[in-house]
Amino acid sequence: MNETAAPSNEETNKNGSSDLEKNTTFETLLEVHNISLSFGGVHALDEVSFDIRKGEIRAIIGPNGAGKSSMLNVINGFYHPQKGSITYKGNERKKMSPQVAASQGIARTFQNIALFRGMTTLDNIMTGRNLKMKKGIFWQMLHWGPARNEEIHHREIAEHVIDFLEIEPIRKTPVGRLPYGLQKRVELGRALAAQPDLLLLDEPMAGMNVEEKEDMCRFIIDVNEEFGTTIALIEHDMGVVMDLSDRVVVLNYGKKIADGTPDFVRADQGVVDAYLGVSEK
Amino acid sequence: MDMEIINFLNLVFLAPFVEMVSYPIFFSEVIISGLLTGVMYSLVALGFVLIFKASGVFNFAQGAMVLFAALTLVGLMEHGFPIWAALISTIIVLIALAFVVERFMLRYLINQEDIILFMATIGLTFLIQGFGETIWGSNVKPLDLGIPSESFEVGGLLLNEFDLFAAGSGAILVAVLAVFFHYTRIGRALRAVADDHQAAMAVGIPLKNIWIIVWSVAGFVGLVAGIMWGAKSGVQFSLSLIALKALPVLILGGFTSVPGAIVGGLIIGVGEKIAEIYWGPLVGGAIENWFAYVLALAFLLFRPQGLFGERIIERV
Amino acid sequence: MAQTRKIVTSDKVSATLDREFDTFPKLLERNVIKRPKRTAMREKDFGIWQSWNWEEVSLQVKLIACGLASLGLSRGDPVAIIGDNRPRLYWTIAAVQALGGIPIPMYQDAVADEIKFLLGHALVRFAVVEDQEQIDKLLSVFDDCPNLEFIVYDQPRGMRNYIEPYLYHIEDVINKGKEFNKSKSSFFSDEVSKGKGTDTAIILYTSGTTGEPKGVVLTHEAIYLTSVNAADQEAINENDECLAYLPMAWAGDHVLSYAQSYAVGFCVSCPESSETLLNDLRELGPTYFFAPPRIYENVLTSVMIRIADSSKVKRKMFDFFMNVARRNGSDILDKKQVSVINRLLYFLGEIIVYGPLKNTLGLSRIRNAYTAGEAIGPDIFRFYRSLGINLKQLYGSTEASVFITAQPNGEVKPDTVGVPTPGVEITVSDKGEVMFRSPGVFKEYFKNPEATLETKTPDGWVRTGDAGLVGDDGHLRIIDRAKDVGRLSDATLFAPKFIENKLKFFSHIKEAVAFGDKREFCAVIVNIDLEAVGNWAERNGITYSSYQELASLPRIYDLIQEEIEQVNDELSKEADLAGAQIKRFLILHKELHADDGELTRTRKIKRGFIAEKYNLLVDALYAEDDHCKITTELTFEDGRKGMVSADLIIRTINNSNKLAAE
Amino acid sequence: MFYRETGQFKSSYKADQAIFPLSQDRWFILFLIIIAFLVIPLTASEYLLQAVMIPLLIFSLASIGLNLLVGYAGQLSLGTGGFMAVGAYMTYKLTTAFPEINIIIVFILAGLISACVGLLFGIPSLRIKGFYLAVATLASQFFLVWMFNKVAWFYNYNSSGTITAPPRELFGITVTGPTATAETRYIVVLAIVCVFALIAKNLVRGRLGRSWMAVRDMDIAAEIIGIRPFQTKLIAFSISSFYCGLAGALMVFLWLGSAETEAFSINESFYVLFMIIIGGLGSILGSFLGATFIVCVPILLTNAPQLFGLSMPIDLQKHIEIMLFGFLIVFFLIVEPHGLARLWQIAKEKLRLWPFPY
Repeated sequence: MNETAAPSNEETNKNGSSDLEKNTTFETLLEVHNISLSFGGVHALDEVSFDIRKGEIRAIIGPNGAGKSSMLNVINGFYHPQKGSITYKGNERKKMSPQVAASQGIARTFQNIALFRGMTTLDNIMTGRNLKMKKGIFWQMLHWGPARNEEIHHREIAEHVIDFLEIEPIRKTPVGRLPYGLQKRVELGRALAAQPDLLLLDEPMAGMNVEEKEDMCRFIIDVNEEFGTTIALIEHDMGVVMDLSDRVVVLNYGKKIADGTPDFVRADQGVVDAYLGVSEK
Repeated sequence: MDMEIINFLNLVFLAPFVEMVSYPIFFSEVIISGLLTGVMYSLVALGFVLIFKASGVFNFAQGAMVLFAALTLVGLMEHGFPIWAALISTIIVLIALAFVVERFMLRYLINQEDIILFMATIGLTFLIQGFGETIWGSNVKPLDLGIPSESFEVGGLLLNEFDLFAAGSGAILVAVLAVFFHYTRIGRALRAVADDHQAAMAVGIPLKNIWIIVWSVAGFVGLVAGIMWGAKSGVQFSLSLIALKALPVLILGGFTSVPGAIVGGLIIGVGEKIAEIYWGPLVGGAIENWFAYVLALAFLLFRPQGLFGERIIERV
Repeated sequence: MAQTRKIVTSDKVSATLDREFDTFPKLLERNVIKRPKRTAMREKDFGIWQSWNWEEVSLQVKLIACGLASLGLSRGDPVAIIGDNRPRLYWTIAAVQALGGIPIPMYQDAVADEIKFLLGHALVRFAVVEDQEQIDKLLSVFDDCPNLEFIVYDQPRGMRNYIEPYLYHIEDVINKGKEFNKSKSSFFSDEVSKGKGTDTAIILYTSGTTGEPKGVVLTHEAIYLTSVNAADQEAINENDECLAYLPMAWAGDHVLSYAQSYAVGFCVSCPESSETLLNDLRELGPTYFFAPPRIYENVLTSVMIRIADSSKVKRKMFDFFMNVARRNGSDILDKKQVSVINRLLYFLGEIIVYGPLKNTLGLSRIRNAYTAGEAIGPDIFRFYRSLGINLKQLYGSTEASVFITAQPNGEVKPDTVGVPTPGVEITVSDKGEVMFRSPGVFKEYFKNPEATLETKTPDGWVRTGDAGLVGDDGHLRIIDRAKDVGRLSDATLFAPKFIENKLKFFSHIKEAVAFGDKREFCAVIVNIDLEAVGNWAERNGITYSSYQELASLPRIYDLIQEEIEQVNDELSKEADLAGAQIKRFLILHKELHADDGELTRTRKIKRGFIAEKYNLLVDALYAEDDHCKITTELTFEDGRKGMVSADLIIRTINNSNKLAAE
Repeated sequence: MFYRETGQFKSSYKADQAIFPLSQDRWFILFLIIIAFLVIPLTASEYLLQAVMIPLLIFSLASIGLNLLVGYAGQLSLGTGGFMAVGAYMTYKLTTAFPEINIIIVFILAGLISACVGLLFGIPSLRIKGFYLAVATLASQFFLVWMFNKVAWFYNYNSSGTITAPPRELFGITVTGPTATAETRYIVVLAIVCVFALIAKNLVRGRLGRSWMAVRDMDIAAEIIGIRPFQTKLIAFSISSFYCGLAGALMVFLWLGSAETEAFSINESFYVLFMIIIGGLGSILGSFLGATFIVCVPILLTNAPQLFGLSMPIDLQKHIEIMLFGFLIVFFLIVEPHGLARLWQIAKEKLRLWPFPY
């Protein structure tokens, strides 16, 4: 367990693991420093530090209960860590509500799908635009003039997302009726609609069959490359992680045990132990 | 002008307390009668809790069941049944009711959203009420259990035998239920169901039976409550309204907690009595219709899950 | 010689060419003048039907043209166009024609090798393609195509990592065009006016049923005249709506979705994607519809399946009214005498069944619907007509710029393909081959004079390669491919296509290949229709795990055998074909597919190729044994190849009908 | 079956987002509106208007209000009666205090006041959910009714304790008070209901509506995509209360003519709740259907015995009626828990796919 609290980009340099990456300028988008989080007595996260660079795909892996989801929840302000600091877009923030996080360009998807089941695919994606819509209740009542123009403007953006994710045929289907794989896709769409700077994906491929996984991988890469969106994702499927991510941080029992490029991490003894320890889930 | 304000403040924040201290006997009498009413509330609330615990149904019809139980009992007695026979047959009727409800209503509404089930029980309320009154008529019926209701004095306190009896039997019932829940197989099963239905299966009792049982028990509790209230103020439509008085008890005590229902009932009972006696006159009285709610509400803002309700942790 | 032969022509006279507008780019200008604000093109995109009027279209065409010019496209340059029906690809055709270039649309589902051949054969310099998929194909063969210089793509999706310098996004081309146009504002109009009616408008490669594809060279004149002639006969006008969903490389689509649209001025719409096609069809509701028989078959099959799944009452009602329709529908459509009571019944049916049915199929606004390319099943044909859908047969070929004959309203018969369209003359050669002469006749086969010679006689007659006969009513009737018509060893006439079609008229049979030339009897290899048969199996409680298993089930064999016996029955009634009834058959374990070269891209069977590929089976059919082991290669969707092996049952049919015939 | 969608394609989002994208629907609605505005007033009897049409419309308005809160925002409320009372009493106070103000404006103002009250009683939704909240809303019900009952100021200290609609004019025609004809009152109610139904529809198909549904379906997710649940719920509470208040005002001024607090008892709340459940949660159309159902059923039940020539003592009849009513509710919830609107939807789907099952 090479437990270290040093800012991880130093560390990765030290490990010489930052070879050929597409963004040569290491502009740090988000940095978490010494984050500790506990529920009652349980330590979900313990002194975890790492950074996410602009435009990279950052994977967070680890055995079950390693605190991966908690980490995401901390990043987007749903949990408030007892210790540690988060620096996002250069300015540090102690406590922050999910709304603020969202309005600052952090969007996410969930481990178990959290779509609005009663609404259609289109409406779900439109909710992703809510923050960007400004017209007051009065105009909405009339649904005319400015309000309708705004509605149409955002509909266009939503439609581009739909086109991007190739879900045209289910545009007006209530998401409750969709198969699992498609629901995952719609959820991604909802997050994309917000045009985030930082996209958090919590096990985007959980429970998918091979083709669905391939599709999802393609979409994630496309998002990252076409919109330059920075992505932090949790994933169990090692293969996927290794293909997708530029850098990987490994958590185990709430502690960081490794951080670096996929190859570097794969080689790391601590990681191997951790995974053998839980018989590779 | 200022005078008025001062006067008002005095009336609200000073005078009542002064009164309490200066007439401690009266005050304690108020408290006791509050407690006694509280027991009644607890009984009704208990009915709610039982059903909610076991089937997750917010059974709005509990009040109607109280009325129905009492009506049946009195009705039978009017037809010359001796009290014990009347009691037994009433209980049988209630069990039958429970069966009918399960067979013709709950069975079809399993895994509907809560609100649907809730609505259904409101419908059931109308159904039971209408049924009861169609059969037994809606005029006020006195219920005499032959329990003396003289008042007597203990250390300057005026006490009413009947009230004590009521409180006593209430207490006994609660005790019985507690035993039932903790030491009998069915009781444990019922507790299990509350957590999850699979568990109930594991205990080896089919869900529908559990529901029948629990609705019967609730009916029985309702019967006791009905007898108490009925003996006090006659059996009539208004009985079904005490259900509304029991609701704040629920928020206070938590929908799923038996002790909560009891303690909550007592708090509400005492609270509203005091409020009524000492503050009521200021605003024209009759505030106990809503005071209980405001009390419960104020309380909720600090403890959303009620007195004994389990804490809810939100996860993503 | 030719004079003695009987020549049939249309009573209508052919249109003449308006010198001022003798090319399609010029026709585009005419539309801008005549109907500038009228919608010219639609595409279902981002959830709605994006629309362009003629003005906007001509602007786009202009910019694309200028852009291509700035890339160095010059007169006579061939330009490959590959992709689904997309407005920009259609505009590219016009743009290329405007510059005097030669557009060459290619089938979007063609595999890299096929495309490589065409690119090489036509010495293509420019390729304008739809998306990454096509790009990848081109790049895989780029080095083998020395002439290919520029590749332009429409959809940027997934293209960001392609650094090849010769790749251009069409937006960039259009922007170049804007610049170019600023500097040389008169360039475009000059180029357009340089065009002449006799110039080559387009080269359409016919996926020849045998050998290499041939590039049919068509002039503006030819296409224009044929288009307007057909339009005249069928009263096609600018108010028509048509859905462009057939391969752009197919003559039919080119003439409908491009030529006739430009000539007459109606609006053409492109579907959102192939998955949403039926839905888009339903939304749009075309008035002018063109499809090969299989489309109508598929639709009918799906209708029957869905009806079969509906409630008993509905089924009863449906059957009842379909009977009414079968009895009176076509007559009412043809404005023939029908009793009042029947008219009433039909009217009722229209409200309760036909109307809604047509509506859900998206065919309720049809004024003219055509089937062509192959013979259509009489039942299918009647079904649509009885619903009041004006479905008609049409006989045409790429060499004729499509239209040769068509069924005029009121003269529709299931077994003919109609009378010559204005300006067309047809005749039947001594060998029984249908020949035609028309203003639409193609100029030549591109770089293939000998083929040109053997198809096109000096006096302008073109061999169709189809055996047929002209009735006294002037209606043409096609029996078979001329070269396929053969004789059994006992010299009885054997028309395989004729038999195959009769078989394919059964919804359960997707494809059939008949053998018998110079053999002692006729035998067929059958290809079952997975959807239809699968459904039949389900309803009869037969379980199966794969196409292969389904195809091998005895009960399926029984099903098919029944149908074959029916065919034999019909054959026995045809005086000169009664001899060639089907004796033995087998059901193939895999679907015949174009990727395996068994079908052409237009889904015509390549008999020769199949006979060779499955020679084992064929031999077995003519041997005594009742089964045959075989291993074949097949290509998956993604182009990977694999092997399948199976042991196929062979059935013999005791032809009792044969006796009946004699 | 009656739908002919072929050819009804949309070439703009404006057209695609219309309330009634299909022309057949548009014609149908137009037809209904004509019937409602022209045919009914000219033909209907006093009884039909007073006993059926007017209450039907008023309750539709109330259920729209409640549906916004329960059906769309997912906040179960039992306080409808209370808020209706606020609307009614405020209208009374305002119009008696300032007789010169146009009655419509008074209605709106009263609505706004009840909106504020609603906002107040919505605050608990910050902490509590589901049934806890439902019970909490009962507080508003009881407190408000009690208040209007006890505080004489609200009914201008009159001895009877009732509020009575004074005559008020609109465009020179008396629309309230004893002299107003049923026809005029009907028309006014109808007009108001139409306008506010439209507004409601616009709200729910816009951003606000989506936020509501988001909070309803999964409040945590909503929070994380940047919707403020508390704010959203409060807006729902106040807008809902506005509608209920307005309905209450109309009820007294354009229907009953005068009322006591009894008219706004807990039973009102339940009736309106019934309406939206029967009609269909989360559906404006459903609100109308539900109201129609709940208003008409009792009328049918009361008239049923006469139809069969039976005569029974009034109270017995009343009891049977209650019983049947309860039975109907239960029965309905079992048969179609998602209400008439869902039935309508299914029927429509069937018609669109006719003659196919799918």
